[in-house]
Amino acid sequence: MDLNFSPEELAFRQEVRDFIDANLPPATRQHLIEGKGPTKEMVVEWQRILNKRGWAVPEWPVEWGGPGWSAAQRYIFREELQMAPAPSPLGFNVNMCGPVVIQFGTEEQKKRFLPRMANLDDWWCQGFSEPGAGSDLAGLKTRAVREGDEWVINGQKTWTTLAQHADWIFVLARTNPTAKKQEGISFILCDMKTPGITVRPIITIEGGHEVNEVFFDNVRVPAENLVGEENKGWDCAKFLLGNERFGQARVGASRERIRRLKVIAAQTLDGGEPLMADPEFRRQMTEIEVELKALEMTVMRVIAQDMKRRDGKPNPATSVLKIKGTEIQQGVSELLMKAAGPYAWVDGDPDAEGTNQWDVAPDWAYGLAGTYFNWRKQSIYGGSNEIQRNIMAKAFLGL
Amino acid sequence: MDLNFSPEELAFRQEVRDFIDANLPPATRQHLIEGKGPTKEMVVEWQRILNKRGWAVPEWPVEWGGPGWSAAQRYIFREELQMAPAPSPLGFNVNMCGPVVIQFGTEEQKKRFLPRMANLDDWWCQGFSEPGAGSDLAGLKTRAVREGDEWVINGQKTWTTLAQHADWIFVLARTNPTAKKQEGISFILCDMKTPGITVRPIITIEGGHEVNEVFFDNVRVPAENLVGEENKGWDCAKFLLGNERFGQARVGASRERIRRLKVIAAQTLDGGEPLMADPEFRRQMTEIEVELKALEMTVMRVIAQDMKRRDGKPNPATSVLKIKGTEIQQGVSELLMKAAGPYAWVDGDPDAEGTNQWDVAPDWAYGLAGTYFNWRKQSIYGGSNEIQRNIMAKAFLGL
Amino acid sequence: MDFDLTEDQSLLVDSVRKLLSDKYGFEQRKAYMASERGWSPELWAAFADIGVLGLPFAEEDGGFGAGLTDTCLIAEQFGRSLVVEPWFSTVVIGGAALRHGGSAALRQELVPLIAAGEVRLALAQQERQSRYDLFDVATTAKKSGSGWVISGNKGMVIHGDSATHLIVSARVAGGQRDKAGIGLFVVEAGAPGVTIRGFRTVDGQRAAEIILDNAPAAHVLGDAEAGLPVLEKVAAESIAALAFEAVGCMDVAHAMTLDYMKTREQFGRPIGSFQALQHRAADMLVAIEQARSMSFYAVQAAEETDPDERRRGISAVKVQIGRASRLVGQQSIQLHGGIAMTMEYACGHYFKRLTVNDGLFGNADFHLRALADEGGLVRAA
Amino acid sequence: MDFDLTEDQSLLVDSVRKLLSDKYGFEQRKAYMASERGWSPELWAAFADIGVLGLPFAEEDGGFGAGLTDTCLIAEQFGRSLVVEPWFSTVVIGGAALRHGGSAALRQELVPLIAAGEVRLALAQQERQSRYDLFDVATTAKKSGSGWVISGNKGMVIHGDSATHLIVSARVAGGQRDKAGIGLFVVEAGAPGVTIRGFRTVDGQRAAEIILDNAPAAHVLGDAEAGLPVLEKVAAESIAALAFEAVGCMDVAHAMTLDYMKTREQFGRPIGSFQALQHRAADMLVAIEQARSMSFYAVQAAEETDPDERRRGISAVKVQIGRASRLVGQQSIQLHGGIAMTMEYACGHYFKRLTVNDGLFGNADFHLRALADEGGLVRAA
Repeated sequence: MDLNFSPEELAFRQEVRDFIDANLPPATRQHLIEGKGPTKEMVVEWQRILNKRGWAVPEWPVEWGGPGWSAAQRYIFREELQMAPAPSPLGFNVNMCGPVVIQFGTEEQKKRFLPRMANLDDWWCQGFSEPGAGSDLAGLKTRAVREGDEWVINGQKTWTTLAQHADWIFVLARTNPTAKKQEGISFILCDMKTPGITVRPIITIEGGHEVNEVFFDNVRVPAENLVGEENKGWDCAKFLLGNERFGQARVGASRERIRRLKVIAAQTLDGGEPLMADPEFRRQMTEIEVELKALEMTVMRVIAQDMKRRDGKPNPATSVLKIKGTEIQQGVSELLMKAAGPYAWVDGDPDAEGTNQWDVAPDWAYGLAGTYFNWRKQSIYGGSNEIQRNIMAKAFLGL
Repeated sequence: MDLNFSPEELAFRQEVRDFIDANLPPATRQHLIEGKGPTKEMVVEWQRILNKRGWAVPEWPVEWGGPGWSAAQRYIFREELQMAPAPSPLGFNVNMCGPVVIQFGTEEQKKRFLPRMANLDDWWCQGFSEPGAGSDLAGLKTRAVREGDEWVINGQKTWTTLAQHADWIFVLARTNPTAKKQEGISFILCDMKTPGITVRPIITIEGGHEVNEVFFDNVRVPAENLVGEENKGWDCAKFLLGNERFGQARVGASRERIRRLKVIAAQTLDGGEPLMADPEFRRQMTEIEVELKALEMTVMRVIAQDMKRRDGKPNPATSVLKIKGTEIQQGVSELLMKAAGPYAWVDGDPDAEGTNQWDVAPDWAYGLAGTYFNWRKQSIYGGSNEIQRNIMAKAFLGL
Repeated sequence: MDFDLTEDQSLLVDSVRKLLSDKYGFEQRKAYMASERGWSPELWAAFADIGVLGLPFAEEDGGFGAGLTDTCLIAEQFGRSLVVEPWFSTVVIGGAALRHGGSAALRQELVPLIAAGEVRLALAQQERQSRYDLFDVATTAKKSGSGWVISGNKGMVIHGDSATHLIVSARVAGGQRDKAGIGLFVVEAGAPGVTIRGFRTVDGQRAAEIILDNAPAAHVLGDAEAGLPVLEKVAAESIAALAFEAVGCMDVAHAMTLDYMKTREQFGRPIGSFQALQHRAADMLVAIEQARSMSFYAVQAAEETDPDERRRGISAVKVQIGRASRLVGQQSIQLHGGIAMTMEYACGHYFKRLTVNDGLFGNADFHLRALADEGGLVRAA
Repeated sequence: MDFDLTEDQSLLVDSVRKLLSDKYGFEQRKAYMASERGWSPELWAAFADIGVLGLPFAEEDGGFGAGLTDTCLIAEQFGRSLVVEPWFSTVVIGGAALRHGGSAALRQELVPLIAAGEVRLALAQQERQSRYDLFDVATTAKKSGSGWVISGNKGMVIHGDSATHLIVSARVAGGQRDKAGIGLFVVEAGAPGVTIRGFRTVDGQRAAEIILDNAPAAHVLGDAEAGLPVLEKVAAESIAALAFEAVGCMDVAHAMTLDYMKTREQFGRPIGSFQALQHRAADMLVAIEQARSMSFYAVQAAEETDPDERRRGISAVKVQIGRASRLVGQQSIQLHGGIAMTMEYACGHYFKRLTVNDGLFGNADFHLRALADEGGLVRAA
């Protein structure tokens, strides 16, 4: 047993940290420190900087531009980005569609799409969820019918994150309506400019526009845009979802938020003293820090297993990452809101200038309630935490 | 809306309090303050004192010795006993078997059994639970077969509380094995001295002997010991269980334990200061106090409804009493154990002299871990808290 | 002991309920919020008509002489409909300040105008450093001729942008955190030296930042050096009303969740048939019933005459209501899933209001600490 | 990074596992506990045979030179079987004191005897007023000729009634709660002035109260005025082993619960088919996996050389393990129902051990406060 990073891994961490310090645009970093989501421009700019360095697609094989890192290095890289904080390479491109194309796509598809994904020349989005198919993804109803050299797609997707920025969408559509639920589904790529696609914003409870409905009305895409075999799209979906072993743990991101919380709590008065002096506030914060430390070790265990044997054997630790990762993030967002007290309640566009401009309220308080509201989604999406418990009961407990 | 006790009710409370102060044997009170269960002798002595005053059977009609109190008075009486602390009149006699005999029994049964129940001349115990029928009570298997003027009973009961003290047991037995689950059950009274009855102790995890297994091996009891109609015993059982609207709320008992906790926390050092000075300890205690205050008001709501209209309409507040009442009692028992720190861990007979006799450890610490362990039962028995949630989902939520 | 409504209370609640069911659907409310003011003058007039604006004031002052319970019953109904008009700031908060601090002359001047919907009040108490301490006041009041002038910054003044009269806490004497030396002053919104910037709060209500620069006070409420006891009484009554409002919000959020659980299908069955979700819904019911019980206690506690007892009781209320609001708010979202995360669906609005409700006059954490510091509710034997 | 066992570790664990599976069934353990000593000399000899008594000591002292991880792996196995022999007090606690505080001469004298099972140690540290503060010491050590004599009362000395040698914390200088001036002394159990009264603890282990009345110390461990750093190191290593022990207990309690859920039928189906109970069991798994992760961290933290860092890390371990132990212990009882409330069923014994485990060297509440007071784990930006 060896529970530490190797000297090489520690050196790699320093290299990543130095690169970020030297290359991350300061305005982007400041924007993220303030708890705001990065703009499209910030994401694109930073991913191209990473791509130039050869770091935009850590999980991809070397032949398609991957850096050839170990699982530990990939983990370190991701954590350092989150802690900086810096935008992560766009997940839809890098962690979702890219790996599916690499695994299931034709040589031609790879050549056509992968380099543009890596450089964020195309912004991708995910067309999986539907109004009637939430936790029960395979219940989807969007239809794709083959007509000559084209697929004709009709239906509706929802919760499509950042579809408003997207150039392309990867879609799960039913291509055999008579087959069993999972068996008649295909994985198809669509140019968002194709006639018949309509994007309608969904405004979330805090007022933000992150997700969308995407309507398909006789959308015709070339037959060659099918990835993998017809009616085998569920394999792509499973591969895509199973690929994400650490995504929602976000240990680095939570650590960054806790640091922010500590800065704020040192400046904020509570009972005439800094909030940091309140034992109850400290207790709540420390409990989360402890849980986060355990989660970090849990992530390490999964990485170590991955490095040793990629046998795909399910590791119960993996199931913990989603549940605890999201609970921790939600907990920190709640503490940040509570730290701001009444001043968290100013509403408005979180990307606009702070509206507490008269110095009656602290600038940093702005938007913290919105983030708390918005982050309730974390225990819902990506397989709700209830679904995770169902999975655990089946896969690990034999119940 | 009037949320207060009337002046008459307040005067009644004072009367009860004064009576307890004047008549409760001091040794009994001290025994209970130290967190020990009352001995059989203490229970009998005190119930006879109450009976002499006409207060042993608050829920019974006046003709059978009840005091004719309102629901509010009954509540006040029960609370004052718990807070004293004093033993409550024996529930098996007074709240369980007695009301069933009053409701379903023959005149002869009433005359024969009720006065002795009230005076605790007979100690009763409850023969409901069986090894295979826990939460699913109606799944019981004990058989009673009519042979001439007798019932012949065979089977096994379990979790029979204080059967070792009992003179009589009231038994649910299956008298029609072919009928539907609830429909072939009868309610039968058995003298514990009847040949064929064997009582075997169950020692619980803290080492105490409170519950027993009771075996019936061709136990012959007179036919006249059937209460109500043959095969209608489930009505008696439902009546008995439904009768208990407040029993597990035990607001007075929890308040008494919190008082005790405060006395202890004022004497105990933690970090060189009294434990009461620790914000975290105070927080945990205060959270329970707040929940208890809400529970007290919830009890009041149920009482007020009972006083206004005994329409038997289910009140969602009732469902809260079991869940919150037991959670609070368990919470206080845990705080008491934690207050004692390592000194809670001395094992032994909790009714014996304290073994911390060298003054190395405080006397009061003795037995607190045992009570914590033992009180885990509270969320299990009387319809586990999970069963309560099932009931709520069905009865009030329509799910 | 009787927890049922009196006949008068039933009539009052029915009239409010009818008005809200006609005029306060989700889409109607959205329109009120989208208007420039952020609330509806039409509804405000209707509130005046049915008498809920003059409700808690003495009849001799021009009010309807109703008790705190009646006010709380309205708060519960307003919670059920997430009313955004400045009723709470005017009638509950401002009304309490006026009743407990105002002279007879001032009451007789203002109450008829409040009852008629012409005067609206807001309490300007919060300061940047004060957080939840009512006595932490840096804003100053200085004698000027026969009156007072006020200077300082006030934040998060609920409905401060629509008030005609501001009730301002200001320090007449002592240090910033002294309990003595605080006065409550009535400052007209249009007075010189008053600058008001309104904004929307995350729960769809309005609030304002207010800068006072030698603004003249029109009146002082009671003893100019002993305003804190009045402020504490105001907080206590407001907290009782907030408790009822929260119960109203929780009831609706829970009911919406149950409806959704009965109709939404996943894996071929209504999600309400899944036991894990049923138990969650049952836990919400437990929390709501305990909160409802505590809201009844809140009325008792707010009317307690001993200030220490009152403070303890009111803190307990805040703790219980805050805990329940959090659980019910969060779980109503979670059990719905994505749909409740959208602005177009009502459930999230209840969640947001419950979140803000918890923070008004000190959140559950604050009151738990306060109560624990004062020795809790149960006296040691 | 590698969380797998080395080949040596696997062999060690296998040999322990085999011994325990042969000799430590539930009924066998009951017999050991029922004996006069409360534990089994036969097993003690067997532990000596397979080398777990001399495990952590340096080879040059007569031990096997194993690391803390190896000790922890044994603790996990011993947790799985609820071993009641004085291994933890002798090898983990006493062993750490000897390794970190003992002179070479003392180590070479005692270690071979410990490894052979002839010497057993116990740490007499707890006092009535000290609670969880290692530095709160009223017991005194006074110079007497060339040595020391110790006077004072020590409570809850784990396995104090079977120890041949007591390691006693005593004050040489300073006030009762001063961090300096504390010495660690070895006192032979049979020395004059030593009175020992053993008793059983609620988890079926043994402990003792010990009164020292001018008892002569056979040795002093290190600097007689600077024993606290050694004591802290002892606590840190003990806490790491306790973390592994707890994980072992939790694993078994969880597995028993799952087995029961699969076989126990209610309402005509196995209770494990009820989703609400499935989710509870899943939550237990989450807690156990997080605890397991934290136990790995515990080894890192205990070996940290900077004492402040070590203290913070070890406190975090205690918090996480304590929280998990409580949840898993309580829920394993609850999901079983009544059966687990009985002495005859093993599950309750795991619950009791987990409860006591949490309290050893400070419970989760204590360490959470300590960690929070020291600024937590994450450094502010």
